[in-house]
Amino acid sequence: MVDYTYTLLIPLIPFVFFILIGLSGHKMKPIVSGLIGTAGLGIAAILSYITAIRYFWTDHLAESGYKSIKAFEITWLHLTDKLTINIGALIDPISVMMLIVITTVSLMVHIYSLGYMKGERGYHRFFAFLSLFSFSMLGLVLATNIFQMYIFWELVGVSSFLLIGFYYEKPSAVAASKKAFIVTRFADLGFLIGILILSFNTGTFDFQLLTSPTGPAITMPGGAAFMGMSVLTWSMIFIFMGGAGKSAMFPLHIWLPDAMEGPTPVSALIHAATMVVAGVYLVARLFPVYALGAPDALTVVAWVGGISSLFAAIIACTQTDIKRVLAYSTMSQIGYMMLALGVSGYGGENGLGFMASNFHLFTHAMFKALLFLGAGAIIHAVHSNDMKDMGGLRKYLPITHATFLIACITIAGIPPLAGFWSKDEIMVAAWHHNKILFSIEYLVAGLTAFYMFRLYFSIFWGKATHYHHTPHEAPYVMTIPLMVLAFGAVFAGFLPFHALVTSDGMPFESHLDYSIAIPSVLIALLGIGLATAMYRKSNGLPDKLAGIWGISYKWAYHKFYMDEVYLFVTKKIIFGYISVPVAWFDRHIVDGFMNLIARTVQNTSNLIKNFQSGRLQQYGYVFVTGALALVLIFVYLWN
Amino acid sequence: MTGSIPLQYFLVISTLMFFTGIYGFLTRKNLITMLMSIELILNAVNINFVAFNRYLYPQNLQGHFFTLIIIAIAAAEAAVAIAIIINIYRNFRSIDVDNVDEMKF
Amino acid sequence: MNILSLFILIPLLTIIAILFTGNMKQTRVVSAIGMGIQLLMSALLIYLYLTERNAGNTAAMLFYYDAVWFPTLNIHYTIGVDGISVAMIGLTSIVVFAGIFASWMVDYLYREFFISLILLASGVFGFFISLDLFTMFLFYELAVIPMYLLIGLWGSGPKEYSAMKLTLMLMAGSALLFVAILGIYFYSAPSGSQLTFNLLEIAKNKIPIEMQRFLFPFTFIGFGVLGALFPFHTWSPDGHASAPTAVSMLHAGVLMKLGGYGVFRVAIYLMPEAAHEQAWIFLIMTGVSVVYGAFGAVVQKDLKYINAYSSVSHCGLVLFAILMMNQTAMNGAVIQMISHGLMTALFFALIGMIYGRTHTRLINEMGGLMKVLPFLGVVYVIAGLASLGLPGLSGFVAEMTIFVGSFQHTDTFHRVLTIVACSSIVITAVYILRVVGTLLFGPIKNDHFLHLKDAMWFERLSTLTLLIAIAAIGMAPLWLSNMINFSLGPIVEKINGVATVAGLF
Amino acid sequence: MSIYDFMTMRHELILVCLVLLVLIIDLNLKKSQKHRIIPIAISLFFIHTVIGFLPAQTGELFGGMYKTTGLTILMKNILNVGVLIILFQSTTWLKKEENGEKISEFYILLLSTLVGMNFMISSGDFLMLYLGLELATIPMAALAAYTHHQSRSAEAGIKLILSSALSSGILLFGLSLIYGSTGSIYFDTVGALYSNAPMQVLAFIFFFTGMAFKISLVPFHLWTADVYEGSPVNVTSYFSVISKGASAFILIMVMYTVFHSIAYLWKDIVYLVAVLTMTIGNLFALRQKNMKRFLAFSSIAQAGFILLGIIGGNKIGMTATVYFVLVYIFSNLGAFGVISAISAKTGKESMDDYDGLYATNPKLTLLMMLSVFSLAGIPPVAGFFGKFFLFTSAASGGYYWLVFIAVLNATISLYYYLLVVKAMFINKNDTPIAFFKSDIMTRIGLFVCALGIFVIGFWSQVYEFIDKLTFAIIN
Amino acid sequence: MNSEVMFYLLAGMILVFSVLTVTSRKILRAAVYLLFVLISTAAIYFMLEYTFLAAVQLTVYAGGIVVLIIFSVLLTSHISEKAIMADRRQSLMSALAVVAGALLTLFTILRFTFTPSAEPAHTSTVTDVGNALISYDRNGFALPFEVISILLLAALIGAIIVARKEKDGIVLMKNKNLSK
Repeated sequence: MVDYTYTLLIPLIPFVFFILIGLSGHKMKPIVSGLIGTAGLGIAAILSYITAIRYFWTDHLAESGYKSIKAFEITWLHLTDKLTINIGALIDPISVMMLIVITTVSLMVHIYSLGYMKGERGYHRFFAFLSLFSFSMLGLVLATNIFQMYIFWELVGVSSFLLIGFYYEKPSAVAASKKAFIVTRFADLGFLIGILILSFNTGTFDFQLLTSPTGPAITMPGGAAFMGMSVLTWSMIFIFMGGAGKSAMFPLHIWLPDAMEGPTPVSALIHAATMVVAGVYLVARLFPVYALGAPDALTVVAWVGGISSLFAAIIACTQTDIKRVLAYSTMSQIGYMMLALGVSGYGGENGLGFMASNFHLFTHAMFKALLFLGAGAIIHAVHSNDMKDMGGLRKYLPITHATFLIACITIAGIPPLAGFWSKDEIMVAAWHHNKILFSIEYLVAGLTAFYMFRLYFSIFWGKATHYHHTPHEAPYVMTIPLMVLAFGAVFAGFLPFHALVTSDGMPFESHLDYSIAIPSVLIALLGIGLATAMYRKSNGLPDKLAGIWGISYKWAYHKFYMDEVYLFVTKKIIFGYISVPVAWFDRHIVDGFMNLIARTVQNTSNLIKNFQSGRLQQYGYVFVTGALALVLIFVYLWN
Repeated sequence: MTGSIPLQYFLVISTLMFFTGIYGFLTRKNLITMLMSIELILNAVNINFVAFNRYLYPQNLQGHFFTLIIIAIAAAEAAVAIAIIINIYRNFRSIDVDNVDEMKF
Repeated sequence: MNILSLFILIPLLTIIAILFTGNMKQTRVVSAIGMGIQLLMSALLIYLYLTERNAGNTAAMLFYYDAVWFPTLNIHYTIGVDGISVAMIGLTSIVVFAGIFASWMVDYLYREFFISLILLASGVFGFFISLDLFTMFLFYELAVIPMYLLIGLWGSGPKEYSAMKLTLMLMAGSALLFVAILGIYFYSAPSGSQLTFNLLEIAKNKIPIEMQRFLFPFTFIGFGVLGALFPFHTWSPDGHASAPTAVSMLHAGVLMKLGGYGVFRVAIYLMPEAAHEQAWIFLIMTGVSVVYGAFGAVVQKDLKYINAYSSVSHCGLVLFAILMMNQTAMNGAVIQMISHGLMTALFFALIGMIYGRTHTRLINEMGGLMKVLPFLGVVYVIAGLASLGLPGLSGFVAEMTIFVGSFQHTDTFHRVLTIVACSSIVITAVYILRVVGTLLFGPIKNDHFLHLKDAMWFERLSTLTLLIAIAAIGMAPLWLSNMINFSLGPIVEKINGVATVAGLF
Repeated sequence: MSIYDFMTMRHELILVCLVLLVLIIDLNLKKSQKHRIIPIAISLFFIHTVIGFLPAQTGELFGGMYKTTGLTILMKNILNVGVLIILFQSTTWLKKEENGEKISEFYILLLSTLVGMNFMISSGDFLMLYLGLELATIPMAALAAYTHHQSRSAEAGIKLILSSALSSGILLFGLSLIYGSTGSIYFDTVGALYSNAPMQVLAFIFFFTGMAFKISLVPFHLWTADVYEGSPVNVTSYFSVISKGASAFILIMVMYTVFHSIAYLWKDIVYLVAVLTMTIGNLFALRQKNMKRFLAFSSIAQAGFILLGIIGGNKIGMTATVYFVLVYIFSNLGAFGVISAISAKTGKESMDDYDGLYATNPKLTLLMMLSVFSLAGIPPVAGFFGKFFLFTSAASGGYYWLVFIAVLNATISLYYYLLVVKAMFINKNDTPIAFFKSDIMTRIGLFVCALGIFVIGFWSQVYEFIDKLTFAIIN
Repeated sequence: MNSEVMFYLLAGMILVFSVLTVTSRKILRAAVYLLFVLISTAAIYFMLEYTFLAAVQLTVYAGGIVVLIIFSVLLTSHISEKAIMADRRQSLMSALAVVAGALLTLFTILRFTFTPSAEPAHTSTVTDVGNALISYDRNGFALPFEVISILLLAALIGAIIVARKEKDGIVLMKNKNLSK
């Protein structure tokens, strides 16, 4: 077989560089640590490209269908005789695709931050954390068993905590990082419970065993074990809960908008391209179990995806902070991917949804990273996140303007660019599976086009606001990644995904279904037209429209008050009604009981104090009555 | 001489005398009268021993000698007790048992 | 002289050496050397133990040595180690070594301080190596008394009250234990043959079941009081809050492990039937103490109280796992004992160092220390992450082994309880991040913290020894879990073997 | 009765000669050099103790009235060692000027009480038991009232003499009934004939009250605190250690040999009394401020623990009791040594005066801490071993709940013992007792106690030696 | 016949006078009543043919101890002084205890059937007493006789040092409150 053990190096290099920069970073000049980090990622990127090329093309595995190859495995911890935690690398179409995505975006972000973070305090700490993040993300992707994935899952959570909280003097950043970590941690609890149930019933952690159709998971005797669903379905839902937390799906999405407190390259890397798609990757990795073993779980995935994308799209239309808009657009696009997975069947043609979701993941990573980096350049120039104090920047930032425009067109789903191809596949898959979901997605496509172009026009067009010092174009080190990503966003659409990444590894023929493609392009154009009308020239139309929608606008603007609900739950319930009473109970009742014992001993000793009254005759009296009492008890009363 | 009087009578006398002695010990307020009640108690016990010896086990003189020793010890005890009582009189100016209670609780 | 007896001899020699030292510097150096040798000895012991095991020696106890002490009552000075006690000795020597360096600046009656500290350590070492119930109990009580003097003399805050409370509650616990040991002794041998205190002999024959029902709660609660079992844990917050740094390090790090180790070695190993029968009561208690400790820690204001409550929660997890009575859960329990020992010791060391500088332990009064004390800040964050179970650090290894292990239990009641225990990882995250957030991150609240000096060399040495140990176990736990598993095999098989015969659970 | 037979009474004879010798020496000592008697008396007694340890002859004299076995000789030797230590510790106090003329009287009285105790231990019949008891109590009353210019000492004296008179009255009433019902006062015949008729049980209980008075078990303990507090420190230590130890030995000997037929009954009596004694002893000791009164109540509680040994009724029980009494003697003498050294130098006896003692005289504090820990039963000192074997013997009798109560009481006792440690180490005191160096004799006494507290525990031969000599209830 | 009358007379005297000793107001009168009690017990010994014992009783008890008591009474309080009586509660409680005790003991003792030993009676003349005093064997009482001498010696010395008056009064006063 083809030897892939070198793939072990891909996660290892960033880890080694993390240790290097972390320990001795403050000694060397900041730029040096930056370059080391970027070099590390460069080597990892080259290695993953080689792997991709070899896996997909040169080793021509296509004929017999792409098999998952276990490149490397060592036992890390010995649990029960059946269950052992191994650490290794699993090469398989989705993992190779993810390798490409992660290393490319991470490289671009590294190069971008060389310029963006110049002059920041803790420069080396930023690059150390970036390498740590890349290591944990690559480790997660290459996981051979579900427990290894859980290990790197936690590491990803921690590194996102560290990166969001990079500006640790800002209380809002600290709060955001804490919130992100706790919400994802709560989701990880679900993931852990899912793993426990799954491993208890199937007796293994290994993906290859779990996903093989004849394996213990899928052939597990079903039957409604609990509340109408089989044990396998419940474990799959719990595992999805873990994924939903990480990918900021509907109930657990509150941390994503606040995560924007972190530096923009971080948002570009983590909250656009890599970490948030971990949930999609998880479902994709366990897709055979979902599709064959637990179809109800799959419908849950689909509906959660659908609701999240609609919910996020509506909010995105009302936000004024450009990074928040992009955050909600990410959430909505991931909702797309989840829905695509949800509606997909297994094997060959009906695995279209699976292929579409991965295809969209690939393209989305490109243009969303581009959008974030562009927004970073804009903020870098204007020193403010708010849309209101921007306008008419196309004159000052030509390259950013061009690349930003390309990205907006792609995400809106206009034909020649990559966005159209992947979103169209999803629409087709949704159409075949479930009409309501298709209509939701159709509406969301329109909304996406609307809010992207609202964003575009209010930044680059609209009234020319005066700037106290003229915004200047970002330096080359920041614009090159923009251009590379723009290239990716344009040509990624032409990659024959249906031949590469499919649900069962067997490539299948797919053709453009015009009956769905045309209406989706129309709805996109409608959205763009509406946005140009309202925002191209600054006019009262947006405020008038906001007035019409009234309360629902206000609600959407305040993110449907979800934050307040969560705050209420955590602050009042967990703090107020559980921990405070527990602490009070412990300090007063349990501790009080111990002090009570001590006090009663003290009181009884005071009580019987006057036995010892000093009077001799009383001693004699006690003496005699004591003797007589003993006689009475032991002569007459004793049996 | 002893044929007609049963042993039990002697025991009754000695027990009553014994308990009168104890009553005296517990109620009399003067230390010396407490000493007298102790003499009563010891006397009661002597009667007991002598009665038992004479009535039940005349073949040896154990009860007789026990009484003898008790008398001697009572004498010694009285001597030391009175010495201490005189000492208390010097310190407390009175031999009332109730003001001999400095040490309590 | 058997290598194990050296573990008691070296501390005593150090104490004698301290008696002759002149000033504070010499005392510190002597005790550091003493405990350094102890650390090397424990490393040598682990190495020898592993080579012995690899050489195929499958005896239950290695380095076995037996000397008669009181022939009439058949009390022997028997010592021997298996995988578990070797691990615990390793933990103790690391924590003691770090403790010595964490109390480098003690100047009030320094000679007496180091003597009582090392006496405490020798008590703990003695406990872990002895196999005779009498000597075990002797070392157990020996470890309790220096504790009173250490907290009473060098503590802070309501030190007399908490010192007295701690000593009395631990002595009450050992009172329960005393009755149990006597009970075990008098039922240790079938009628006629010589009664014995030796653990291995007692394990050979069965203590009658009705006596077991009477003795098991006594033993479990007796050891549980020290292992912070739910209703009897109230000495731990006060005791740790008033204890000086090194003492709370040693106490939470090592002494609380005596409880867990004792439960495992005496309560479960000698009385398996009663253990199986009454496990569910204590499971509820320990399950409660895991969640209860975590919730308790969330609202505490004083750093040491937070750590004390977190120790209650982690030690509750240890007892919880032991009660599951299957090999993986017990393996996880031992690893958790070691990892929690290291982590709490590290936390208390850091808290001591921060208190030494800011002279306050209330987190709202402090803020933004990361900028001023970068080394301590980074180490604190790493310790926090280890405590909430970040993979790559020892907390994760222990917790995952326990959760997977206890989830393998065939009965749903146990699995539901495991899920309740799992929920503790979220609450742990809440209070750890709350502390890290308010203490280290955010703006500096009170400006005269600006010119605080960062960690001196001895503080770095003390924290780094612990950190390296935590990371080592976190990164490569296989050698440790195999070592423990090898000795656990026969024990668990005896425990479960018996149960199936008795047809319970 | 050849001369050779007399050698079996060697202990008592030498002691009597000692008493007479001291009396004669005192006669021809001028008033100014009265204190010269101290070294002479101590060396004489030291010789006596050494001779005591030489291998002795055992047997019966006077037709069973005087019996010595290996065990009784061991008990006498233990008491001798205890008295020797007390003599060493009492030198500073005796040299004070107000005891100028009556030093030798102190020795005469002390040694005559010891004669009494020896006779009591080796008594073969109730007459000798009673005689030894009185000989042990009456001179003690005089000793209690020794410092007659202090009103407290006189009060202690009177309380002791009158309470002991009452208790011996009741004891005699019991003995008379025993004599009446069995016809003899010799232990062997009484033991053989004793049954559980109501009157005989009544007689036994009256006898038990007499003995309980001496060991100060609860319903009969009220005199203890006042007498201990009133009398001078060295007399108090003599009370708490020697007279209590001797009566514990006698109680267990008599109960095992004479009243073995009603063992099932007196075990329950002992159970009830033990629980009462431990609990009330501890409850009272919690609040004490005066050190002598504090140790009085602690000795009451320890008497409760001694009963646990007796209740076992088997060989381990007796060994444990004798061993515990030995350990109890050393730990108590350690504590009393410190108190007597301090009160002889400064006259201070309250616990508050002991605050911050560690700062000024560390050695005394360490000894006090050792003896207090030994009383509380904490390793590594001998008290732990003493308590452990005592409770093992009670558990061997199946009394688990009693052991549990006893162990809980031990924990409460640890509280007030730690109060002393707290006072000495932790409490701040701006006027602590200044550093002082007591004379060579007292320091030897203190050192011997410290050595004893450690050695008796770890050196297992002590326990084994005792175990060879003891015996279970003969039934 | 007349011995029975004599016995009842003596028993009555003992009981009456002992109650009077315990309850009479004047201490000196109580001492005299005690003297009568002791003399009647001696008479009982005569009745039981223990002549030696009766003689000893008369000399030691009646002669020695009562005289000592009377002396101490005179020393410590002038003749006419009235002894203060215990308060009602204390005397009531003690009376209650004593009566209950007496009944209990009497009830127990009288229910016991005493079995006289079969051996022939032994005359208790003074020679027998003398022989028993110095004989070493089974029923001999040589040892107690010797030990009682030590007791008397010790009691003598004890009484002297306690009761001795310090020659120079100063020493007494100075140390009086030393230990207060």
